[in-house]
Amino acid sequence: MNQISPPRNLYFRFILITYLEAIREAQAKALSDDPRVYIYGQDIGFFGGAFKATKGLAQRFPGRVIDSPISEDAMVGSAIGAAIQGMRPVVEMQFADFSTVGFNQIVNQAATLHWRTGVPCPITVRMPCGGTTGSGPFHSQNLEGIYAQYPGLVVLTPATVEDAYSMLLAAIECEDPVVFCEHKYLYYHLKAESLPSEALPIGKARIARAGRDATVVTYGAMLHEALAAAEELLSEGWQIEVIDLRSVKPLDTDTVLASVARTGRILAVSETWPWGGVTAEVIARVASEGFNLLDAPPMRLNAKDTPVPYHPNLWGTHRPTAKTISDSLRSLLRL
Amino acid sequence: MNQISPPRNLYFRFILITYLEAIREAQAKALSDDPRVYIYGQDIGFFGGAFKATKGLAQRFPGRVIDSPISEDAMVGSAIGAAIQGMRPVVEMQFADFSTVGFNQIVNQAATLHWRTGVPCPITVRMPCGGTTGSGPFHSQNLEGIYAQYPGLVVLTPATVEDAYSMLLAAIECEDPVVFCEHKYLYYHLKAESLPSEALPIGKARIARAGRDATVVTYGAMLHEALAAAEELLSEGWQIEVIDLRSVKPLDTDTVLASVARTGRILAVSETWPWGGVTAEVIARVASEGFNLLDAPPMRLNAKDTPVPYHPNLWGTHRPTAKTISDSLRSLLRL
Amino acid sequence: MSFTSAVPHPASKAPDFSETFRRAYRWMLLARLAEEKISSLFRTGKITGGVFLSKGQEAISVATGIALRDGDIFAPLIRDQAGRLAFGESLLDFTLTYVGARSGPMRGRDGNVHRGRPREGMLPMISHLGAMISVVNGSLMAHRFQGRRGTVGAASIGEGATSTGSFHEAINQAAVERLPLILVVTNNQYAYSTPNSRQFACSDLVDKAIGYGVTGHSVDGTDLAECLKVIGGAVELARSGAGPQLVVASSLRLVGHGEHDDSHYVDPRLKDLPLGRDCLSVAEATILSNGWADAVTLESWHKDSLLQIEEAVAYSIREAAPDPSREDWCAFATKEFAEG
Amino acid sequence: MSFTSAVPHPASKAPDFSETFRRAYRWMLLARLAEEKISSLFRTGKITGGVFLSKGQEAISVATGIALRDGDIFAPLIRDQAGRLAFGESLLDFTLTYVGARSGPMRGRDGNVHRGRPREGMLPMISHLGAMISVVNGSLMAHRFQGRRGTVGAASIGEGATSTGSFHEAINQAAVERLPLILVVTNNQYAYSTPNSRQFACSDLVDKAIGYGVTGHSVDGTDLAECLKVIGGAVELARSGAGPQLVVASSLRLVGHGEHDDSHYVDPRLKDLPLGRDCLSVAEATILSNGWADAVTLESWHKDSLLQIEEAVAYSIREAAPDPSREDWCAFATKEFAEG
Ligand SMILES: Cc1ncc(C[n+]2csc(CCOP(=O)(O)OP(=O)(O)O)c2C)c(N)n1
Ligand SMILES: Cc1ncc(C[n+]2csc(CCOP(=O)(O)OP(=O)(O)O)c2C)c(N)n1
Ligand SMILES: [Mg+2]
Ligand SMILES: [Mg+2]
Repeated sequence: MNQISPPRNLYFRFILITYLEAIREAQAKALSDDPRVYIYGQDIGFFGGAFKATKGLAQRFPGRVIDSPISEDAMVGSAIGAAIQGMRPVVEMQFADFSTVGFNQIVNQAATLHWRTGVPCPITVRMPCGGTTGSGPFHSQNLEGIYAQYPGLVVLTPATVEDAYSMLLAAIECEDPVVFCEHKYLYYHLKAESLPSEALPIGKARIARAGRDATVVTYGAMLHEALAAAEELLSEGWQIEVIDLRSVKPLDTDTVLASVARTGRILAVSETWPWGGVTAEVIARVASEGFNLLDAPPMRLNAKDTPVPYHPNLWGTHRPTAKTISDSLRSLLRL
Repeated sequence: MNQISPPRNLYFRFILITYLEAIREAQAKALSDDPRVYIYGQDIGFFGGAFKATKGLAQRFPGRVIDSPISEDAMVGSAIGAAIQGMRPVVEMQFADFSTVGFNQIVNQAATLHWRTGVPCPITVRMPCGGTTGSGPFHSQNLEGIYAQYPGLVVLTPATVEDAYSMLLAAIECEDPVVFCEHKYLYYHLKAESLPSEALPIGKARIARAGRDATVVTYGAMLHEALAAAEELLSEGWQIEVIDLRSVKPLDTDTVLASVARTGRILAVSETWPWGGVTAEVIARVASEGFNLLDAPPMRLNAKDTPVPYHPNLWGTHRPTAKTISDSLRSLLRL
Repeated sequence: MSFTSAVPHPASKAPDFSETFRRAYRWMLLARLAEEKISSLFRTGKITGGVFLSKGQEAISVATGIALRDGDIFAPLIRDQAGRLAFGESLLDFTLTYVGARSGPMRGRDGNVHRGRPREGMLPMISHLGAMISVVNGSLMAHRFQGRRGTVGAASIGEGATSTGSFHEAINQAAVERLPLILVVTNNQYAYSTPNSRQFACSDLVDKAIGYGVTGHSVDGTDLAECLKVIGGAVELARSGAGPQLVVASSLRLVGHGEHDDSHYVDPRLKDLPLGRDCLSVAEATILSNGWADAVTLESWHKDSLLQIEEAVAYSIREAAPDPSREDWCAFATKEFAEG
Repeated sequence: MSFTSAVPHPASKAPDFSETFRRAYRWMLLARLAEEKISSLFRTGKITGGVFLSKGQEAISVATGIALRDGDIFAPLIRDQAGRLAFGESLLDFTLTYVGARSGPMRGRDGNVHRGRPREGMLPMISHLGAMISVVNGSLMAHRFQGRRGTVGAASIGEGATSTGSFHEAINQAAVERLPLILVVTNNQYAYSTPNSRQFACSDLVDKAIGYGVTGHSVDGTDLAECLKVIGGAVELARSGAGPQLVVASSLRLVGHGEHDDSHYVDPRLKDLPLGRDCLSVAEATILSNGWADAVTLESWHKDSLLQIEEAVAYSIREAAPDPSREDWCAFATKEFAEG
């Protein structure tokens, strides 16, 4: 589907909407519903963005979808100023990996503004993140665990077409600065029949699959690997519960603990590096707040502790997959 | 003590060496022992640095202690190039907080070079970190939990005068890029009678105080709060073991697990923000690798989830202290 | 913003130059004396944290602040006390923040020069040099979206901050968007201890203007009359749609980098150069020689300023310090997001 | 570095211009044909990941690479195939990296244009634009510490990268340290889809030179003779101690940003301008008109290049792909640091 379908079409059952189109539609809706919204980033105007996430929007909303120079620091800094003056800026990083050069404005200017002054900083920084084959060390990173450490930042990691749409709308409405981690691997792989009219609020996790033998807690592209693993283990007689965190900051500890209370076992899975990050935070919370719910040691599965490799052979081993997740689950269930 | 004491003086029992002087002496030793070493940073030359960590060195080692422009990205980038060409650069950030504008060169250029090309990147980035009264949100940060997430970076957090000296020498000798988190609060507060001639290697933790009832795992300035808390609890009949991690990446899980095997209880303490970071990693490792050693839920104590406050009243509550650590220990021991 | 009462409000009709000059001088005087007061409080241990003074830069700063109007944006830096007052910051914001009072604009959460009132156009600086300029750009982009015409934004930095990537990205962004940005660079010869020779290699920082496609202006920062004309002119150019204006003002930092610093590293010969003059004395001389006020009047302004300062300080030190138990310790504007 | 055999080694005595021109042309030809080969492999799905071609920029790139010597530093970017070859990168490094062979310099860990041999002075670019320039600076600082005289370092970037803070910090750093840096900016009119009008507002990027206090040069990037003179001259200036040299070369990107991109956004009128010429055809014409070689010779060079390319590709595709089980999965040089 190459052009934007006018919203009504989206509800025709025969049109499938991708995760990427959901992000485009969410921006289209925000632009048409809220005059405070504008989008700023490299190549997002006439060209429609490196991934076409803004295709057609510059034409539909003249002057509100703006090409920026290659200046990530100034891109974010200017969004902060505009937000203070009442706008709702959406900044597109061409790749999450490049946010490291806009890092300071995000973590020290946007994140601290409200706490320092009482004035909110409602900006949304869209970060196309995650691994895809052949993308290599600098076009594959997942930085949610970096940004989530900073007080004041909301960090969202949508794993479904529906969440890509509704969570982006929620991010733009949110009074706080949001790091929106949209996963490139899901851009074309995921399709849905329609876009939702309502959704869970920011900060609520979702039980993506119910089960009673063990809980997998994950987010982003790994949700789908985890669901495949759960399916595989079903054939072995195991019922695996899979939780989609949706938001890693705030993190929905209650939903996770309630699940562990039922299953007694937890595996936290992320696509990124093993030191710290989401899996460490999840396991640390469960271990300290839900220790007595655990029938077995909690487990973690992350990517390997190297940059993301370019070659598909290496990449396929670097990140967790349905196979390594089901292997981990088997040993977790044996414990 | 304002001038550098020639090394031999350092061994006179009546001269006390501060943590800051240990850092200066380590740099002096590295400069005199190794012609590949040079130091680069803002105001570090004739002026001797914002904290005087290089006082006198420019005079003693002409042309090797160099004032840089206010360009953190270029400071780190140039160090990487010099390291490739066989030098051993030491970069001083004026405050750790400002490393966010040199961030990309550290996490994407220095950290990945060896893995990508097989050529090591032996640079040391000195980061004066941590809270001191009245320093506020942008002169107090602890970023070890941010840098430790990136593959390829060694992250050191010396907590004693001896470690400030020997670990900085080890950092400069190390083939890998090192983020050296020297704690500003300890600069003047800590004194030792002499500098060590040998030390534990990078990656080994140290039992700072032996005990049998509970283990506190911490690092940096919090070590001293933890030791004070342990002392306080002794008067209540509790023997608390205190582990100084020294290095947060690599992280010495074995020493931590061995201690927990003895005590059955663990409290991880950090001075920084609660989401993720060192305490999450420590607790997640202990929970997954040492689950059966635990007699009680593991505990964490971190700073509050806001920027570091300026006012002493707020700052004193934002970070853990001996008092809040002993309170946490009491509840841990009750569990 | 609400002005302090010290100085008569600008007449609605364009004020004549001597009137503007007098107002500017009085803000400079108030700033100088207020900073001297804070400095003495610092020396007696009554101020926690850093104290950064403007001495020698009041003329540049005031000329910037006084050229701005309600609705404009101002991003002051660490040596902008005079400009802050002229833009409309109350003396109480200054004293309450330095003592860390809960009732100050930063509520003790942030201190000294980090104060601001974003909604009123006064941006609260973060420490990272160069980082505020793009925030001004964005504010001006917002005004453009909102159809608010005629507003401008001024950002103040030192020559050292021109070495930051943020400075470069921001001025280029302003040029590409043709924003009404006035970027005032005060070249006070040092960045902390670092002399210009270690900071940049061009013969004059104003030579950067052409490389960005913006208008460049140079001004003697010790001469208030010049500052009012040049910076005022740059602001008018920006207001009239001429795009970004880069103003490079020369001066000498007549104090330490902060009050903890004796600045022994400053080359004494610089003090004898014209740029080593104290802009306050120069302004005073201008007033007297032009007969814009007599010695008696100056004396009364001096007294009046001291009174206001005493009042502000006396009030501020009685104000309550922040109380940790009354803090919500939540960095989010959306309180439901608070954890633990 | 070891040169491929295709082109005669530079004579130890200074080669005359026609000889240099012929060598340069042959590297350009080899680069063009090698890239066309990779492009066709990409279109038949034999290359994973991105493919970025130099078409239209070979003259600028080769003039940079050929002016460098052993011991010099080169930080090529995504459109520097010709310069890489001229500097001494073997064609196998190119083909092995594009197919991701384990035996290539990047061992399948990184791909396509991200290859390099740091110890031999060929820096492996990271993606973040502008980030390599300060790495060249540091290499040159090292040479100064080590007393290695007469070496220079060249960094290549596009006009879009001039908007990055890294570019600014690095060129200023080079100027302050007066390093023998040659910074070659290829203004090919677009940064991905972004035209210059959205990237910068100065009338000519070379106007940035004065603001940094470095020497500026402009050159028609479609004319190899000009490129050899101007870039070669800049390199000699840097070598002789004249400090950093900023070269701005104009050209047009004659391919997509990457092979995935049809560049429909390119203004067709640009193709008719002189800067829209294909530098390879221009160079060929120069050779023929000057009688530096005849059509038969050109034809033989063409054949010879194709042979080398076939050989390199045939060899490379037979090479083993990386094997995850043979990887140590450790990012540290100090292997004891590896965890779990
Ligand atoms: C990115 C960054 N690096 C370092 C610092 C530390 N620092 C604070 S002020 C200062 C010197 C600033 O000099 P200049 O810009 O000339 O302003 P001046 O103090 O002379 O008014 C430095 C290096 C900082 N605040 N931000
Ligand atoms: C800091 C950063 N931001 C964004 C990108 C994504 N990106 C890759 S190439 C490119 C365009 C580069 O244009 P230019 O510098 O003119 O070089 P050209 O492609 O024209 O040779 C962009 C935006 C990047 N690599 N680095
Ligand atoms: Mg200065
Ligand atoms: Mg270009």
